[in-house]
Amino acid sequence: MNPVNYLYLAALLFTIGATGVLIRRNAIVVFMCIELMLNACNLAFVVFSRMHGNLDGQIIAFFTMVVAAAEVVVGLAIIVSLFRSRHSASVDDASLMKL
Amino acid sequence: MSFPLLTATAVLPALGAIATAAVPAARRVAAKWLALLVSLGTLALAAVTLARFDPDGARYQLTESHAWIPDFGVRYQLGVDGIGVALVALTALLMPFVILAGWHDADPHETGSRRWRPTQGFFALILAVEAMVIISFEATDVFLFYIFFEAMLIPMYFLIGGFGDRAHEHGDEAAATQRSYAAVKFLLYNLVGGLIMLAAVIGLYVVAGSFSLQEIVHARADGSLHMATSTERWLFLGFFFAFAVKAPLWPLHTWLPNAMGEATAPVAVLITAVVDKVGTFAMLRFCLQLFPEASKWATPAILVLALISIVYGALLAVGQRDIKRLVAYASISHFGFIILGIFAMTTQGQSGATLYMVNHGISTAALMLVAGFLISRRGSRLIADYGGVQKVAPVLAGTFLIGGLATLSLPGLAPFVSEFLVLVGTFTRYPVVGIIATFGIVLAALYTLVLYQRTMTGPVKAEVAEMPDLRVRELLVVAPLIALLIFLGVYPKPITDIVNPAVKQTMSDVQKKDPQPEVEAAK
Amino acid sequence: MENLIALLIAAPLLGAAVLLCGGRRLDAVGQWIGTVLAAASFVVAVVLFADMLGKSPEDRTFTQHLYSWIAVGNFRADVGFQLDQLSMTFVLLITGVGSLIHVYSIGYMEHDERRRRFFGYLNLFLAAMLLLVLADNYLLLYVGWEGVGLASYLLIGFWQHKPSAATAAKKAFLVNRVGDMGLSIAIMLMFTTFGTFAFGPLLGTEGHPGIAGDATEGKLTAIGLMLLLAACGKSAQVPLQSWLGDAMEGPTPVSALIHAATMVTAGVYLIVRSAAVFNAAPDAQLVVTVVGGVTLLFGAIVGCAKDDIKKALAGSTMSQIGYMVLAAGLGPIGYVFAIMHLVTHGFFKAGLFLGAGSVMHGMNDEVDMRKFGGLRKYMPVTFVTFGLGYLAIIGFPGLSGFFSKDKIIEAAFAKGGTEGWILGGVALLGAAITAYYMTRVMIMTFFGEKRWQPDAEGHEPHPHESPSSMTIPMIVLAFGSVFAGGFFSIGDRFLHWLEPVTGHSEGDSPVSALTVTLATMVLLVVGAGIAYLQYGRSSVPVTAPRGSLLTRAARRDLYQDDFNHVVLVRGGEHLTRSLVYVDHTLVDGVVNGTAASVGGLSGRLRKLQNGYARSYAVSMFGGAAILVAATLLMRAV
Amino acid sequence: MSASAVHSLWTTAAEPISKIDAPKIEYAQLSPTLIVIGAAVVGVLIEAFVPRKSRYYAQVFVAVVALAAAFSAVVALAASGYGTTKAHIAAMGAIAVDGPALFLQGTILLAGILGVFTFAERRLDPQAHGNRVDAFAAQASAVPGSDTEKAAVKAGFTTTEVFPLLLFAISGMLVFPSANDLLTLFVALEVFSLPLYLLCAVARRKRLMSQEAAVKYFLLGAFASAFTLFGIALLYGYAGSVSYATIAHVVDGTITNVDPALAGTMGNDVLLLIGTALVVMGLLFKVGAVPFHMWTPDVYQGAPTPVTGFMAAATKVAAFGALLRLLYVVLPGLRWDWRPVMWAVAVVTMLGGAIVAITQTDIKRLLAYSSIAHAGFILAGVIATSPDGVSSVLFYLGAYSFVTIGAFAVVTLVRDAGGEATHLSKWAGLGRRSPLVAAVFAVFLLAFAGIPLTSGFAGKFAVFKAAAEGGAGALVVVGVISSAIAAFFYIRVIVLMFFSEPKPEGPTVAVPSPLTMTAIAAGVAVTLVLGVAPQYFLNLASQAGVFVR
Repeated sequence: MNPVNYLYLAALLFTIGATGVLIRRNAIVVFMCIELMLNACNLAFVVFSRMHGNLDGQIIAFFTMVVAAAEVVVGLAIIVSLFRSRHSASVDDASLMKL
Repeated sequence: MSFPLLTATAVLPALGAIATAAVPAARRVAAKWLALLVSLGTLALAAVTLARFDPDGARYQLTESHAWIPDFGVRYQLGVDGIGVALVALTALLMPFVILAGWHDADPHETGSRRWRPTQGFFALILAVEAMVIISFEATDVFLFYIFFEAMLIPMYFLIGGFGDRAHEHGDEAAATQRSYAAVKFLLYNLVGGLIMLAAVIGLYVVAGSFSLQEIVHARADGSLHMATSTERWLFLGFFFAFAVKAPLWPLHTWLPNAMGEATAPVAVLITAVVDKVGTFAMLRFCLQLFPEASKWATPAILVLALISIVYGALLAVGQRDIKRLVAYASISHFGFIILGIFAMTTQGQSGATLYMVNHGISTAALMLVAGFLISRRGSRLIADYGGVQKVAPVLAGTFLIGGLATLSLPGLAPFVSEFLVLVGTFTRYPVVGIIATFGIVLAALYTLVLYQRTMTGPVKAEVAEMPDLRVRELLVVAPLIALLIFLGVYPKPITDIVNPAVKQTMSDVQKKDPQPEVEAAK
Repeated sequence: MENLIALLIAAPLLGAAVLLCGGRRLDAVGQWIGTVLAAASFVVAVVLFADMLGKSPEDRTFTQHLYSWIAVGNFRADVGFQLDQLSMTFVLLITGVGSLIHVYSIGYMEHDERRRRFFGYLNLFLAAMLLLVLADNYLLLYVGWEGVGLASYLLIGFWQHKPSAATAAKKAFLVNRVGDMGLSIAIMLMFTTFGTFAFGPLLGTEGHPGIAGDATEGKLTAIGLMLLLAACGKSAQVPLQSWLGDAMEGPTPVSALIHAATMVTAGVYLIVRSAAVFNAAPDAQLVVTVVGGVTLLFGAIVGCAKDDIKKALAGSTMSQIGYMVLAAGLGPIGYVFAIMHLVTHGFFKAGLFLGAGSVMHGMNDEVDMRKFGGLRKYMPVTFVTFGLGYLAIIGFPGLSGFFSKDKIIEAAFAKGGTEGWILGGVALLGAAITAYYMTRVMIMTFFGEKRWQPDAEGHEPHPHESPSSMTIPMIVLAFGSVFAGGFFSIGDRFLHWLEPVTGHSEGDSPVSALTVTLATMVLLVVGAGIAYLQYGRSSVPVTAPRGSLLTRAARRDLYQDDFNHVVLVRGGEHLTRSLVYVDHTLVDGVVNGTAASVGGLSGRLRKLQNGYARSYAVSMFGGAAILVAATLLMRAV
Repeated sequence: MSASAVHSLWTTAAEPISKIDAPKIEYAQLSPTLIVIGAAVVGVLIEAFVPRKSRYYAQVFVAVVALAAAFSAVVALAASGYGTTKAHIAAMGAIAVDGPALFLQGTILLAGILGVFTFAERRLDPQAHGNRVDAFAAQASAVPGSDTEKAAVKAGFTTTEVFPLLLFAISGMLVFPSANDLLTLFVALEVFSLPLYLLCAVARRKRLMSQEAAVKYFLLGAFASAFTLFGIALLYGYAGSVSYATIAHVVDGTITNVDPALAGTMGNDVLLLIGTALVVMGLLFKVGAVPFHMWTPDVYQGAPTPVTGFMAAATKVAAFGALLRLLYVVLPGLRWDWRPVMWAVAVVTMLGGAIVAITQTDIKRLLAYSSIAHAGFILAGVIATSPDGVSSVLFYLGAYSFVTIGAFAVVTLVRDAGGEATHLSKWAGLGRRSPLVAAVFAVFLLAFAGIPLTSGFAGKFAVFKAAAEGGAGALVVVGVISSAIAAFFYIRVIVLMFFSEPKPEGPTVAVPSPLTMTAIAAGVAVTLVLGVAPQYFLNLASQAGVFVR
């Protein structure tokens, strides 16, 4: 079948992730949505790598995973500390600073 | 290479400013004297410059030129023509009087921190302004001019906002807010003008590839640099806008009354007698020389605005209740005359305008400083608070009257010569405009005499009954100015001789000739 | 010899400088310095006069060039003097009468602590007035012109603590400024038309006609009218006459010198001096005569109704100058007589004012004639001198006024045509009215029973003759009033003296000189008679009766002042007030408005920053979408 | 797709194994980055092994030495001509060593040094239980207000980890503008972003705000980087490679697309354009351009002020460097597509930043918005697409970063009971209380406002000139208008400091240690020098104005 369809899938996933970021309140979920977007990117890389017939894309995918992992570490740290001090992981509660 | 006289004239006050600012808090009197000496030194240098200047010599003299910012095509390029040198002299001349008049204006009135040194700041700022004004009169590089044209706003801004009349200094919060409003208004107005000019300056560079006034003028003259009509007009407008704000020309004038009203008298003099002159000077030097065609194109509109300024300013002066604001509006009217003279594009008009800048500087200084002395005695700027002063302080009243008569340009006093030249110059080319402008002299008489009558004559008001007459320091300020007014009124030749050649040059730049007398034309 | 001319001006100028800058230490001797310097100037004048008489009529024009004043392009104004017969006449009048009045003032101002300044101003006036008549070009004349204006401003308002005085002074200056506008425009016109405004080239000198005639008549008419406007301002002619009455707020010597003898006649000088221009602009001349005629009657009528002795005299001054202007408007027929009447008027009007001053001096500065009466017993010298002045002004045969005024009336008829008849008639009528109001003044002041009563503080005024320092000048002037006219007219001395400058031509009068004289006599008697019946026979009420409509109008200067007040003053106030409003709300409002709107926009945009991370994300997402769309669009188009 | 093709894919994957040779890395030329990374690692080790008392000193020492060394390395490279003649691609095409890279690295390192100084400042906060403390939480992990925290404070703990974090961030920033392929770009992006997220979270006072700032910054940052990554994917799909050179070649057609089939199926320009847009968006997020700016005010306000200062200066430098390289090296062929878009962005950024700033009441937020406006000005220079444009942007970045660090350093000095007094109302009459500090801050504000004789004016003039010469005259006009608007709020602060009466309960000005003093002094010095005699640095910038590709 035509690999282009995988691209459509990737795009779809990316959009889903983005939408999730926009609509979900819970910081963790938001964060997961971002991870979803990253993975959509990975899919795209792999598909393109497949199309171009070179390995760069696949290698990049690995890099992405590593980066994503790092983000998880940092991100969770921050979110957890916020959760502990506020007893809520809602991104909307964190709105001391505005205007 | 010879001694860089022009640089020295600007650098001396600059250094003086730094030195004055550095004087420790306790020694504020020393700071005053230091400032005074520096200003006198500058005056001496300016005098030398004037002496060295040869009216029949090259157009720009005592020139200096050094590379500064090649990447921007900017050179440190100085040089004075007759107009420039006259105004440099004026600036240097007025400063000692300004400083002397403001001797006590900045004595600290409330306890700030140990390091709070208003007096030092006041005089340092004045000297800084002097330095910047002088260099902008000397700059023959557009960028260099622009730099200081803009930079001088900052010290002025602090002078206006930071130091008010002693009258209001008793913790009067309202006055403080008014003052900072005036200061901000001053700065924003001029900053906007300056920034629009910045766009034009950049545009000029893009078109001309150089900032050197002479280069551009020559290039335009020999046709090697061609400007599209529309481009030239846009650039002209960009420049003119900034100068019109500074000048100030109706309807961009509203900052002046606030600024002059709130500032102390010496600072007000600084604004109207010195800083604003940069605007009119720049019209003459930059607008006309860089964009002759556009200048001619814009002339009708500008003449109308100038006329409005003359009449409108005078009428508003009549309607003022506040002495300083009255003088401010009078100045607006006078700047109308200056601009009229510049854009009448006749020898008489432009020489008259230049002369006008000098004379207006002196006469306003005289009137405003005396007014300042008056205000400092009574602690009010309202005309209504005075009356019968001449009975208790005849000398003060007398000097005030002479200042006023100069303002209404009474023949025999300096301003008459310039005003009449401007009128004649305008009349020869635009009779109707000339006649309308002539109404200005009636209105001038009106606001001056009304002011004098309400403040100085009539029964003595109780509040002024104890008013002391002018002190020695104050006489030292006023007397020389008055002497100068009379001298230049009777014998303006020294200045006209210097100015005329420069004006002839400008006239040839814009390719305009004086109209012939009809009788000869008929022959 | 020529070099003495500058000295004429220098002397009083020095006096002014010394007295005004000298400070209190000169208070004691101030009056002497002033008087001596004025007299010195007079002496110089006499010397020059003698020298001039020694020369033949053709080369009686002295010139002295000091230095080049303003030189820009082809605009050249020099400081130089031209002393010819015309100027000489004025110089003698000014310095002579001036000196006398200095002497008079010594007595009159004796008790004023600001006396030093008063004499300073007087000297300043002399200097300016002399500059006015000696200048050899119009711009320098302008300096003198405004100079006398300044002096008169200072002197009218000399008692500044009186608001009325201050106001009067301001008014005088302002009205004059309007006239000055005319003068400056005239000068500009001359410059654009001829390229010069110096008397020599423009008006020509003996033998060399000037270029004045070369221009189109339209231009010359314009110049003429502008000069007339100037003259109206300075000489208190309709419509700029309103200031003269108020000017009487000044000390009486001032009224005598400035507002009777010299300054107010400057307008006549200007017109006669510019003869070359007017001769070539008949329309302008016509206007001049009309103005003269109107003012003549106007002043006379006003003079009839005033109870303030000085104001009455002021009205008469106005009307007498009306005569001169009228004469000057007649052209070569009238110039000489205008000047002649000017000189004789200088004598008797100055005399009359000094007399009035003397009366006031004796009456605690009372000016209301209704509170005088029967003073002839108390101050005989004043009575006699005043009386002589009176006879002179009404044109009693043989006295100065008789000669000079008759000539003018004749000349008016000689103008010929209907104009001639009208002008002549007006002049005659004027003579009658003059006789009326002067008789009125005379009777109310010196005859009848005494009507004065205690003033506010209850001081009973006890009239007394003034000191000799005051009476002597009055006597001298009286002599002038009596003999000057005869001396001038016998053998047309004055005519021959002035003719080289002004030129002269005999018009063809439809009526003989004799008829005119007789007519004048008759009208004179009628006028005086009516006055006698009104005030001599019946007693004068101390408080003025309501009077007829005309009387009331005349009391209020024929409502001309009220007109000015309503139209100019009130209108001006409204204009300025509304403009102040405009400036604040409109011009400034636009600026503040822009600032405010930017601020408001800021406030609204600020709300977008609501602190919710997700809404930030939305903006990012939207931004990304737009970015992508735009990029694609760029390619599409 | 045919089976053989699939097969070929596998086999080609196998064959080159024998041919793989060890990558050739020019360590010398990468030394600046390597030194900093190394130091960062050392820093981590210090945290692990050095006793708590002496950690602070060790960390500061290491950081300063490393950054200084790295800077001298940069200078050495530049001196030996890597900026101009010897400029080339290093590390197998991953890193470009050329003028812009070195110039920006130098700037970042200097900013880093000053940053370290402000980080290390321990005189401002009152001593806690006899221990000098800095701007960072005693124990970031402890819940605010909890006993743990109190204990930590009592024990005099300090978060010395900030130094290695800072170094990591710097190392990422060093790579970012010199990255020569999209992958390196992305990695560098994350490498300098993640530490910054953490640094934002560790304020000693107002910890809730600090944490909130961190969360916002983190989520939005990650969100943005996801977009970037997707863009990279698309570009890769378009060009079949992530190396700038290759993409550029494909864009201008010297290499035809590797897979015509792909082009056939989806019209590869679409890939290119969307990809470009997304990558650019990621970078615009980092520079804080409208409409990707909304994180800026909150994060600037919440983060510990030293961090804010460093972030505001260095991040902008790095991000603009990357943006320049991307647009000038990769996409010059696409100029006509991205220029109009950038125009729009620049305009809204300049105006938006300036306008919203007017009504701010918190000095840090004010500076945040001003930084947005400045991003707009710099974009004007970017759009010039000419060597002048590059050098003007470089100069502007250099000038701007010092002013920013200096300004925020001053902000740290003005304090009251609750720590830094950042609300504008508290700054009233500062000029009366401590004229010197007020004057210094006024200088910075004037520089921000672009008043002549300050570096701000020189920079502004440079970029506007470049823009005008690049035919963006209209942009210049918008620029001056927004400068005028911006001037208003800078002036407002000056008015507040000098012309309004001091409040009795107003804040005090803490006397800082030489560290902060150095930072401020450096800021002032650079501001004035670049204002009066900018020529030398302009030369530097214009020499450094050429990218290698």
